[in-house]
Amino acid sequence: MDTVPLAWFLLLSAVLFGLGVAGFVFRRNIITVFMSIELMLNAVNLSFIAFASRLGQVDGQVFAFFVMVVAAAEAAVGLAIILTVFRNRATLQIDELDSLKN
Amino acid sequence: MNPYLLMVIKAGLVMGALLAALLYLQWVERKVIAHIQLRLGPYRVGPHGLLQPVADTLKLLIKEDLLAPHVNRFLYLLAPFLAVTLALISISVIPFGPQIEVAGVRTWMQLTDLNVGVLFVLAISSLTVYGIVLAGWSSNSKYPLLGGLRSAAQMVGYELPLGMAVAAPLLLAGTLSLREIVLSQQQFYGGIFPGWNIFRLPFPQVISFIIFMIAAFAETNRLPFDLPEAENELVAGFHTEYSSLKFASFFMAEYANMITVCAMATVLFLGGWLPLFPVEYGSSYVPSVALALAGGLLLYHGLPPAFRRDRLSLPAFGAAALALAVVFLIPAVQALLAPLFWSLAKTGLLLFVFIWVRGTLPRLRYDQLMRFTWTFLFPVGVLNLMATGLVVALRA
Amino acid sequence: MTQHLWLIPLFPLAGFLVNGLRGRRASKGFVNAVAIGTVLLSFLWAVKTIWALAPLEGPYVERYFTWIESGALKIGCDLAVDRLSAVMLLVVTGVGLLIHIYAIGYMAHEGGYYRFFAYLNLFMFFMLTLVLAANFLLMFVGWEGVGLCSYLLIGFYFLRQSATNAGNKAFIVNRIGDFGFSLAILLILVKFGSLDFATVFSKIGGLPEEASAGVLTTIALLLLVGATGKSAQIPLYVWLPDAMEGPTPVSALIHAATMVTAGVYMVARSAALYLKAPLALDAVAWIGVLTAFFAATIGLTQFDIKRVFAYSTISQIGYMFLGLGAGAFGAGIFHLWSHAFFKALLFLGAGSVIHAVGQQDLRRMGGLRQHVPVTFATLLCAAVAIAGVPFTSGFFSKDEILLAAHHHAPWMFWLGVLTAGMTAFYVFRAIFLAFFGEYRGAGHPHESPAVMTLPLAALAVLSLAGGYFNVARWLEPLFPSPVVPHDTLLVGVATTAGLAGIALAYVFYVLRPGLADRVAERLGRLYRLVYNQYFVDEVYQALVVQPVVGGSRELLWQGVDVGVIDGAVNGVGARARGIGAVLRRLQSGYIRSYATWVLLGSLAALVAIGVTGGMR
Amino acid sequence: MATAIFLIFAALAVICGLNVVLRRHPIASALWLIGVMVSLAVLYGLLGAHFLAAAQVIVYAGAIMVLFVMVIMLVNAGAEQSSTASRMASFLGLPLLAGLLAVLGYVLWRAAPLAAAAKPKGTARDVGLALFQTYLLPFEITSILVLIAILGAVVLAYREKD
Repeated sequence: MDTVPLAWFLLLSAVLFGLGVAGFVFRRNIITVFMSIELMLNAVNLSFIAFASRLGQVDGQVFAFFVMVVAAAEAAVGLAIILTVFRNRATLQIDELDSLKN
Repeated sequence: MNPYLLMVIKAGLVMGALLAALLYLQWVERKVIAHIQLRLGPYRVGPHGLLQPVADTLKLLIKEDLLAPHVNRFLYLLAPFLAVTLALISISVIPFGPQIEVAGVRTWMQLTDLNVGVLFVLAISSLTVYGIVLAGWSSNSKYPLLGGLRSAAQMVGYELPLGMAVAAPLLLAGTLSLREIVLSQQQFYGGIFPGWNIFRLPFPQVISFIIFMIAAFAETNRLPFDLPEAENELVAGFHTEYSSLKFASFFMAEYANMITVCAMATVLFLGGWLPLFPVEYGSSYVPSVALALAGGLLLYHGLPPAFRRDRLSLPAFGAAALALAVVFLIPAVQALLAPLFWSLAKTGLLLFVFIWVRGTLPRLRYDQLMRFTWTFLFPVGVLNLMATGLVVALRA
Repeated sequence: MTQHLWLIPLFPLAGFLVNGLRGRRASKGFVNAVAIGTVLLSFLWAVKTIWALAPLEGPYVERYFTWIESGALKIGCDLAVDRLSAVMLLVVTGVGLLIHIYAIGYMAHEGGYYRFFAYLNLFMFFMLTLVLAANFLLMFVGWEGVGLCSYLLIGFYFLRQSATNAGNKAFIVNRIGDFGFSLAILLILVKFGSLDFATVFSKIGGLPEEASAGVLTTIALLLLVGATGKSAQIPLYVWLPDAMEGPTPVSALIHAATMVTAGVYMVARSAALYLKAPLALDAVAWIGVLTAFFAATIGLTQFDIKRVFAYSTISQIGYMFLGLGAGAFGAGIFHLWSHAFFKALLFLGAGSVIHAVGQQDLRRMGGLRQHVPVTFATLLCAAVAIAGVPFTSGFFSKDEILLAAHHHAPWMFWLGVLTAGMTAFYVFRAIFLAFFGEYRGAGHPHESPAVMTLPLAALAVLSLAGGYFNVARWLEPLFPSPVVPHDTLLVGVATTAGLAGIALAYVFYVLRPGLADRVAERLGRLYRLVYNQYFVDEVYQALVVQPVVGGSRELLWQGVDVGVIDGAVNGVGARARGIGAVLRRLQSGYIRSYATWVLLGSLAALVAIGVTGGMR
Repeated sequence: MATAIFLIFAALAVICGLNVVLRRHPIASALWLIGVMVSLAVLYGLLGAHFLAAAQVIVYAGAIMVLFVMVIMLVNAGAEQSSTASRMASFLGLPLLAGLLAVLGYVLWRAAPLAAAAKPKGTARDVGLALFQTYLLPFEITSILVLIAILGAVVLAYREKD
C-alpha cells in the first residue's frame, strides 16, 4: 500500500481550517458560526492525527481525542446558550445580538 | 481463489439472506402477533399467507409515489435512502460462524472483521438517527417534525446505556473485534455450562444484557418505545408524508436494525455461533433433532389438516423439515452449518422476543421514556460497568 | 509503651467543640457534664500518665507528625512530659477541675452559660498544649491560645464597656510580650536551626561561653519580655488588675493559678538558656523583686477585693521570678505550685463573698463571719498560707525563694521580707474588712451552695498541706540548684515579717478601726500616689498611647493613606477610565468583528513567529 | 490505492466543507458538516487511527451533530438573512483570510518532509494505554470538564416553571 505524503493531509487540514474561519467571519447565523468552529476543530484534529501517524506516536491521537471531548462539552454548553439566547431574543442573527455595544 | 471474487460471493450470500429475512420477518411478526391475539394473521396469499410479503412488496412498488409540494426535496429523498443504507451496513462485520472450508477455500462466515468492529457497529447505529430526523425535518409538516425530534432525543438518550452495556462484556473479552469476542466465550464451566458473556464469571453480564436489550428496543424504535411513530399521537410520526417504496425503505430499515441488534446481542452476550453445550455431549445433533421435531409436528397436524387448504402445504413443509434434519446428519454439512444454525437460532429467539414484547407491552409516555433512560437505565449501566471493571481489575 | 499524651489536651477541645457548637440548645446539665467531664477525664489521664511514667527521671517525648517542613527546618507536632510539665499538668488540670466545678454554682444565674464553659474548655486545651509542647513553636501556639481565651473571658460581659476595654487592654499589652517571644523564637531558629526543646538545650551546652553570650542574652531577654507580658510583671503588668472585669472563676483560673504563671513556666523551661545568660537571669531577679514590692504597696491601699488579690497575684509572681532569677528554678516552681492553690482559693473565696453580698467593695462589707462561715474559714486558710504562717504551703515555698534570694543578693532578700510583711498585711486587711466588724452593705448575705464551697474546702486543704510535697526537691534533677544552706535565722526573720503584718492588720482594722484612715491622711500625697497605682496607666497613656494614636491619625491616615495610597488608587482608576474611553471604540458589539480581530491577531502571531525564526 | 482513497475523501471533505460555508440554511450546513466529519473519519482510518475514526463518527457525527440538528429543529431556524452590521468583517475579513491561507501555505511549502514511520499506531489498545497511563490525569480532568459542561447545559437550558 502506498503512502500519502504528510503534506497533503496538512494541506487539506489548512483548507478546511480556512473554510471554518471563513464561515466564522462571514456567516450570520449563530448556529452556523458555531458549526464553523467545529469545522476548524476537525481540521486541527486531522493535522494532529496525520502527524501522530507519521511520527509513529499515539500522543497526537490522544490530543485529538481530548479535542473531541472538549468539543462535545463545548457543543453542549454552546447549544444551551444558543437556546437561551433564542428564547430571550427570538433571533439567531448574529448581528442582532449586539447588546455589548455602548 | 481471488479474494475479491470471494468477497463478492460472500456479500451476495449475506445480502440475499438478509433481504429474504427482512421480507419474512414481517410475515413472522404479523403471524406471531396474530397468534398472541388469538387470530390467524395473513392466511389468504399462499399457504398460511406465506406469499403475503411478496404481495406487500408488489403493492408498495406499484403504489403512487407521492411527493408533497412543501417538502425539502433533496433531504426528503435522501432520508429513506440513508436509513436503509445505514441499517444494512452493520451486518457486514457480524460473524455468523467459524472458519469453514468449502471446496478447498477457507474462509470465515463473516464478511469482514475489523479490529474495532464493536465501535464500527456503534458508529453506524449512531448515524441511523439521521434517517429519521431528516425524514421528519424535510417533510416540513407538524407530525413528522415532532416524530423526528422525539427520535433524536430518544436515540441519543438510549445510545449511552447501550454503550455502557456493550462496554461491560468487552472488559471480559479484552478485544473490540467481534470475531475474537465470540472466540473468547468458548470455554465451558464444569465442562457443560456455557461460558457465554451473559454467564461469564467473575461477573455475570445478565444486567448488561437486559440493559442492552431495553436500549435496543429504543434504538430500533420498537414498542414499547416507538414514540417517533406513535400512530395515535403523531399519525405515523416521521414517515407520515412517505408512501410507496420510500415508505417501504423505512420499514426495511427498522427490520434490518432489529436483525442487527439481535445479532449483536448474540455475538456479545450469547456466544455467537457457539453451541449451548459441548460437542462431546452431542450438540451437533441438536439441529437435526429440532428439525425432526418440527417436521413431526407439521406432519402430525397436516395429515388430517384442520383446514382443507392446508392439506398439501403442511405435509410438504413437514417432509422438507425432516429431509433437512437428515441433511444435517451428514458430517460435512453438519460441520459447516451447525454453527450457523446456533447463531441463527439465538438471533431468531431474540427477534421473537422483540415481536413478543410488541404484542404484550403498551407504549410508554414520552416523559416516562426520557426519565427512564436518564435516571435509571444509564446510572444502572454505569454502576454495572464499574462493578465489572472492578472485578476484572481485581482478578487481573 | 505510648502514653497518648495527645488525649490530655484533646478532651477539653472536644468539650469546647461540643459546648461551643451544640451548647446553645443544650440544657445546663448537659453543658456541665461536658465541661466538667472533659476536664475530669483530662485530669485523670494526666494522673494516669504521670503514674505510669513515674519516677519520670528524664523527659518523655511523643512525636506525632511533622507540622512544618521547609528545607532543613523541620518542626514537629510533638508533646513531652518531664517533671516540670508534670507539676504544671497537675496544677492546671487539678485546680482547673475544682474551678470548673465552682463555676457551676457561680455562673448558675448568668447569661451565656454554655459560652462561658466552652471558653473555659478552650482555655484548658491551649494551656495544656502550652505545658505539653515539646518545642517553642507549639508552646507559642498554646501561649497565643490562652491569650485569646483570656481576652474572650475578660470580655465575657461584653455588654459592659469596661469589660471589653479591659479585654482589649489585656490583649494589646500581651501583644507586646508576644512580639518579644516570637522574636526570641526566630532568633532561636536562626541560632540553633531547630525549635525542639531537647535539641536547643543540648546544643546550648556545647556552645563556647564568650562567643555566644550576646545572642543568648538577647534571646533570654526577649523571652523575658514575653514572660513579663503573660505573667504581668513590670513593665507590662497593667492589664492584670483590669482583667478582674471577667467572672471570678476566670480570675481564679486564668489570672491567678495558671495562665499568668505561664511566663514562670517558660523561663523555667528555658533554664538552660538563662544559666548561660547571667545578665538576663539577673534581669529576671530584678524584675521579680521590684514587681513583688511595688504590686504589694499598691495592694495595701485598694478597696476592691478582687483588685487587692490581683495586685497580690502580680506580687506573688514577682516572687516566683525572684526565685527563678536567683537561680532557684525549683523554688520558683514550688511557689507556683502553692500559689496556684491559695491564690485560686483567695479568688474563689472572694467570688463567694461577692456572690453573697452582690458587690466587690470592701468598704461595703464587714461582719460576714457569721453569714458565710465556710467561705470565711476557707479564706482564712488561704490567707495564712499566703502570709507564710509556719507549716502552711506558702511558708515552705516562700522561704525557699527568700533563702535563694539571700544567697543571690542580700538586698533582694530584705526587700522580699518587707514584701512578705506587706503581703500578710493586705491580705488580712481584706479579711478583716470583709469578715469582722459591722456589716456595712445592703441586703442579706447568704452562704454559697455546696457546689461552690466544696471546691473551696478542697483548695483549703491543698493550701495548707500542699507544701509538704516539696516540688523544689522533686525538680532537682532538672535544674542544677545553687547550694543554699538552710538558715533558720533567715527563715525566722521572714516568718516574723509575715506574722507582724497580720498583727498590724489586726491592730489597724479590728482593734482601732479609725487608725487606717488617719494614717492615710497623714501620708497624704504618698497615699494618693499609691492608691492611684502610681498613675502608671496615665503615664503609659501619655507616653505611649497618645503618641501612637496621634501619629497614626496625623501622619499615617491623613498623610500616607489619604495622600499616597488613595491618591495612587484613584489615579489608577482615573487613568484606566481614560484609556477605556479610547478602547471602547473597539467594542462594536458585533461578534463577527471580534472574530475578525481574532483572525488578525492569529495572523500577526504567525507572522511574528515566522519573522523571529520559529519557522524553519 | 491509499492515494486514491485520500483523493476521493479529501475532495469530498473539501466539497462538503465548501457547502457548510456556502449554504444559506443551517440544517444544510449541518448535514454537509456531517459529510466532512465522515470523510475525515475515513481519512483517520487511512492514517491507521482506527479508534479515532470510530470515535469521530460516534462522538461528532452521532452525538454533537445530532445535538446541532436537534437545536436547529427546535428553534426552527430558517435560511439566514444577510446583514452588513459589522463593517470590520466585511472589509477586512477576506484579505485577512487570504493572508492566513497564504501564511499556512508558505509554512507547508517550507516544511521539511517527514519520513514515514515504520508502523503507525492507532488501535483502541494503543490509544487506551496512552489515555489510561500517560494521560490519566488529563483524562480524569476532562471527565470532570464534561460533567461540568453537562451541569452547565442543564442549568442554561432549564426553563423555570412559573
